[in-house]
Amino acid sequence: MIRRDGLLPRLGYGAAGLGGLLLLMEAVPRLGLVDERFLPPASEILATLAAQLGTAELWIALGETLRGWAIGLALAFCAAVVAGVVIGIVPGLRALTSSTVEFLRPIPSVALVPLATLLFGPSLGSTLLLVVYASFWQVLIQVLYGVAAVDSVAFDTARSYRLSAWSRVRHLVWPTALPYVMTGLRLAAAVAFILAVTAELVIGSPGLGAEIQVAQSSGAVPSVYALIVLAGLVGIAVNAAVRLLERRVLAWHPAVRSEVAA
Amino acid sequence: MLEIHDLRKVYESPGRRVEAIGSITLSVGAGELVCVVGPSGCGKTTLLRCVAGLLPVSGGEVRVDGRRVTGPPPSMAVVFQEYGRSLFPWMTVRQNVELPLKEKRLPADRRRDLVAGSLRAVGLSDAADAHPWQLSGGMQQRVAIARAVAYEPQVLLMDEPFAAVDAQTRADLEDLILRLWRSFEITTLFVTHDIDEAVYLGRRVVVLSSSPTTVMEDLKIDLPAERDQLTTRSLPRFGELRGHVYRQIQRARGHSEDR
Amino acid sequence: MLEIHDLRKVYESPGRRVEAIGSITLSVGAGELVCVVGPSGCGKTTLLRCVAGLLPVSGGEVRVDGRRVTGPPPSMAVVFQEYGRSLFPWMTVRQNVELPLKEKRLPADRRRDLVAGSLRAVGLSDAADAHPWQLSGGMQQRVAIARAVAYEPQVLLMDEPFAAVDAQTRADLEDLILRLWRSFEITTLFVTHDIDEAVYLGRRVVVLSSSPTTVMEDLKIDLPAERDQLTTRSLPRFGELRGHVYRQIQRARGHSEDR
Amino acid sequence: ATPGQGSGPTKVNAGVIAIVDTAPIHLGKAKGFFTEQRIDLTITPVQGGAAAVSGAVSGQFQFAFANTTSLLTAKQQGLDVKVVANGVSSTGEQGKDFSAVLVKPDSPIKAAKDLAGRKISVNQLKNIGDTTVRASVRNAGGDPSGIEFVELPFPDAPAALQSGRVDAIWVVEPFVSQAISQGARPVAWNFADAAPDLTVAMYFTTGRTDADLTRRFTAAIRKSLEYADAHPDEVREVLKTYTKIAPEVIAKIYLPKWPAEVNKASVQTIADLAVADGVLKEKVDVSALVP
Amino acid sequence: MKAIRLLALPALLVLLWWAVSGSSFYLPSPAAVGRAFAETWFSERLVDDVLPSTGRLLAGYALAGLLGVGLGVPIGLSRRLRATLEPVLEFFRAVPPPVLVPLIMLLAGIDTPMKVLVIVSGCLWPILLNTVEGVRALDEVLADTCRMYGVRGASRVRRFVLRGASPQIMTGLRQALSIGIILMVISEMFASSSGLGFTIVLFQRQFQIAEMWSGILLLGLLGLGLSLLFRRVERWVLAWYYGSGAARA
Ligand SMILES: Nc1ncnc2c1ncn2[C@@H]1O[C@H](COP(=O)(O)OP(=O)(O)OP(=O)(O)O)[C@@H](O)[C@H]1O
Ligand SMILES: Nc1ncnc2c1ncn2[C@@H]1O[C@H](COP(=O)(O)OP(=O)(O)OP(=O)(O)O)[C@@H](O)[C@H]1O
Ligand SMILES: [Mg+2]
Ligand SMILES: [Mg+2]
Repeated sequence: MIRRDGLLPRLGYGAAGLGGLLLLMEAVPRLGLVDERFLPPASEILATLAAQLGTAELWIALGETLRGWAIGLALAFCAAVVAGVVIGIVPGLRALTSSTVEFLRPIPSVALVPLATLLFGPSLGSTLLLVVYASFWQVLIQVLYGVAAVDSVAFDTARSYRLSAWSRVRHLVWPTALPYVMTGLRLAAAVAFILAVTAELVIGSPGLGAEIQVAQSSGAVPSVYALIVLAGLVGIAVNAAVRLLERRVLAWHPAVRSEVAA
Repeated sequence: MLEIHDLRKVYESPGRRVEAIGSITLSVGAGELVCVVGPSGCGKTTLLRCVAGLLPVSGGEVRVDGRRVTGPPPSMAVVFQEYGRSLFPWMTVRQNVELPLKEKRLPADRRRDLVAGSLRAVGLSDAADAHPWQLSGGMQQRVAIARAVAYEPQVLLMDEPFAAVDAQTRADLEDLILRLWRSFEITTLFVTHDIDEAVYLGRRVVVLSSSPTTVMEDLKIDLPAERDQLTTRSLPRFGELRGHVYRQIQRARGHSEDR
Repeated sequence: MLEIHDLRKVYESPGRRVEAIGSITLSVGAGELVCVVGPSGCGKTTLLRCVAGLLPVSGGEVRVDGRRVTGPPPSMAVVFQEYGRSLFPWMTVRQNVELPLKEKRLPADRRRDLVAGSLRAVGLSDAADAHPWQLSGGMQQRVAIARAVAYEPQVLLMDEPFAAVDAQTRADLEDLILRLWRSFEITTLFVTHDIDEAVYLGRRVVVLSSSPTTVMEDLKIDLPAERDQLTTRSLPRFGELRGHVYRQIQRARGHSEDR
Repeated sequence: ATPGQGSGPTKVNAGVIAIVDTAPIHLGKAKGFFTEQRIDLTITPVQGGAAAVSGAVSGQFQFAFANTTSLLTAKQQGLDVKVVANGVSSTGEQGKDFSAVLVKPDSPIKAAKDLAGRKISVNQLKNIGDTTVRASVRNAGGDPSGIEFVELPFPDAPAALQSGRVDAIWVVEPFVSQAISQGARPVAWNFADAAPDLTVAMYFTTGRTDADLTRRFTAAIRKSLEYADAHPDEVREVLKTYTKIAPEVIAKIYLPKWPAEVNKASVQTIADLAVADGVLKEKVDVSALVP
Repeated sequence: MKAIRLLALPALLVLLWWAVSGSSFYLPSPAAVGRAFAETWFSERLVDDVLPSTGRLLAGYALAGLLGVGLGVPIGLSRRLRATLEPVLEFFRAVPPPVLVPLIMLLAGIDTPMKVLVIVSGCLWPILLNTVEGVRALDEVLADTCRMYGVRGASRVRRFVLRGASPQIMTGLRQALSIGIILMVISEMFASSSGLGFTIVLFQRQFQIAEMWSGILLLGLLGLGLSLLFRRVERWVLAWYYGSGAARA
């Protein structure tokens, strides 16, 4: 049997996709579809980015952002998984919490800025509050749906062999929910990153967002886009990492199975 | 050991109401092996699920070991008709079989022995490290059987457990069940479509009518206790019993078509 | 109609390599009914999937109607061993049966007739508006059969299609298949575990060895063309053929245990 | 913590927006004016006046920088804010201020009067921008009531102007110079129009900061303001450290004025205009805000 | 009984809020917020701010739904397409909407289309990702059944792919609903002069804290209302799923 798409061809396709995007970003301003002053061509953005990558400041800022991101994401993920599984399997709890969950979910993190500054000021704490608040729901909803996806025959099997609640969670509920959770993780990773940047942008705690804010209010358009591109690149890297993780933990899943062996 | 009294079950869903079980009264003594046969869709699976405490009954009651069943009773193992869905795809065959044993907190070496023994008994020693979806239908079914066997239950419920295996394997598995049943006196309720199998295995064969289901006949199988694929099956009495059950099922089905 | 030449199939997954089919060469003439038997896990399902063009072969080739199979050929119907998973849970029984007919762009009234006819034939007229998961295992299997029958295929592949139904229903369905096969000359490849069934239905019975699988015997069934559950099965020749096939499967299995 | 005489420097966190207006505090810090007052100053960039006020009220900042209207609004809402020093002032000179209303080069709008009934962008609605732009129009004899203000951050305004999404934009430096160099045409210098030597923004504190620290901070910031006002070249240098404004733009921009004293009359004018325009609900007593 | 279950936790939370409120200017008491709520929203604001915002929200949500499912199905079905587009999509997904807004403004102006696009730019992702994953995880036997019986093309997508992936698509739609509300607020932070989000931000800037909280309360209620509506639809669309035992809930 032949593997149809190995890792390398896959990278090739990805590179082709990104190349296409770059071409588009180069062409749009060059052809005058939008003014070059407001959307510089890709080459200029990349040059600016390259120049900035040479400065320590940028790396420090990126490090700050990633720290807030990582801590916030980890907190939100763990909390949401625990909460989701508990709500999902304890009967009645779902009905009890659903109205509150649905009420709290659409409250934008940015609206919590006053509360965050009140509690923590422009520090990591504020960033964390916003990051955790926003990404928590992403994972929670995915976990809730994932828990609901447990196959009834498999569930009956677990019951008839009298698996304890913990075993059921570990051996049945969790693996079933895992594909949903992985999607949740991917969603939350991006949202956490976005919120980390936004929090810095709005509250002014140091990091990539603060850099963007300063660049924006200085009218340094190429810098702004360079930073945005950097944010995007971080997103690609994070997604690649999650995909890798997924390949390991979901090797048994039909979606991943068909990907590995053609 | 197993008492089923006036069990009734109605499935109700919007736009469809199925009276799956009209009324079943039945008891299985400790260490008895009872086979259940009946036309397709008559409620055998439903009966088994009610006994296993997996399905709330609509009326009547089920008692296992004197206690009324509200949830799955301890040390009962079930082999589901949907064997494929009852295996966890994220675990290997070995892990699937071992999981309930871990739950019983058996020591590791005992677990290893039980798993290896039961997989050998169903002829799957080679496939221990495969995942269920890498196996053929019959192999999956045998994994489910191995899991039940390794569990060393006191009560064993099996729902057409040999439907997906070839004749020879089926005979081997039948003898495996007989052997286990004899050595450990496992109370067994065995649903099958194969009348020969029912007569060969059962001390009693219960024939269900088609729905709304009742017990149409509760037949004592007066064959010698020691059974053997060749000799038992060639006894004239075997042929008689077989023919009798066959006619009963035909009656059961006819009965449904009269409705 | 169906030519299988030196078909080979190896499943490869990280850490596991299964040579499911060693080499199979087999041909089924137009309008012929061939039964395939073999030990559990020998590769029957794999063979069927290769013929259906659902699985890429590792070597050799399959031709249907002279054309090499690379994807599912037109007007071929399959009844899968995993009947439960092959029904669309969001459709009613009727919709499940009707779907392929819609794809064939049959007019609505013709579709209605075909659906009603095939559901009647498998005894499920009452359940037309139920969803598959509201049915018993045997009923689900019959829906899958009804779908294949209604499709009016030229080639019909069936993978243990009667595994989940009771003896009487099974006999009825066997006769249904024989009837259809005779009236429409459907080329049929029929996988079964039931040796009696194979001999009763098949014009030929192909016995597969256990894996790496080859054709162990290709047996012509020299019973009268007109078959009947009572008379055919009681012919002495029937018993002989049956015994022969049984011994062959035993040999096939033994062969695997020698490995 | 209130350090006595001779003990170590007091840690102070100041919430300050990173724009041209706040150059003095950065310059003063660099010059050591705060260290002289035994203040260990941390400058935290904030996004705007509201964030600065919340930060100060919640105790994150001992001092912060916010524009006049934001402070008036905060005061009116009963927040405990108190001005300690001037922040930034208009130059008062037409054509040479750091804030202007710009239009496209070929726009039919020739003067402030023509802005009546147009769509004008401001960075925040109901703030100093719309109040002063209205004042410009009114002073020029137009009727400001029909103006449609939309909110657009300064950086995005020039693009919106160019693509014709708005008729005019109000921006401050460096966007004034940038847009003018790209062909935009100023039609009103709204800060200069609103009041002579308008106090645009101020440094403030809250009641919880102790008097001695306030006194020392005030001294330091006043010194910084005076120094900055007197040394525009050093201001242009310090801009390169905390903003990302391109050097060629820095060389050209109009710097604001940084007098040490708050022009209370101009603050009162803004307060009155704000009430007239409905930005503030009722008259504010400016003396309570600016001691 | 159902009402009790629905209201027990919220009641508890309000009590908690009551206990801690008043300690700070930024945390007014429930009573103050309730009063502000009545004064603020039962007025012409309902028509001038809330309704247009909700309209944009629904438009953006619907567009994101179409786009997410429309893109997700082919991406989920084709491994090559997935490999090609994933990095690009991940790139845009990681860009914070607030910094994306200027770009969208360049392309779509500053009026309603821009705001709708901003909403789309946020809602799209959960729908797209879930659709892709749902399509990838379709049952193999069903896929084979389709191939055998010649169920192809549009019919395959409609009758098999969309239905089979619908549990996961619904998860995405559910996620997107609340994200849509959040993005509605963010979109109105730019180039606006009205709208629910704008009003909340304005209250915040003008230190009308009770009013601001009442706006947040309204957002929550809006989310709650929409999600109740959503659940209705979901129960209907996924009736087979919850009935079949493919899912247990
Ligand atoms: N979940 C369900 N919802 C509604 N009706 C159901 C459900 N499960 C089973 N039924 C109905 O109950 C009846 C009995 O089903 P059951 O599965 O017990 O039959 P069975 O005897 O096991 O049949 P088989 O031999 O075909 O497996 C059938 O008519 C079936 O349609
Ligand atoms: N997806 C798969 N990946 C790896 N191995 C597989 C896969 N499917 C089947 N096999 C292996 O191929 C062999 C043949 O399987 P197949 O399903 O064709 O058997 P079968 O003859 O249909 O058996 P049964 O009668 O039990 O259904 C088995 O050993 C099985 O383990
Ligand atoms: Mg059954
Ligand atoms: Mg098979």
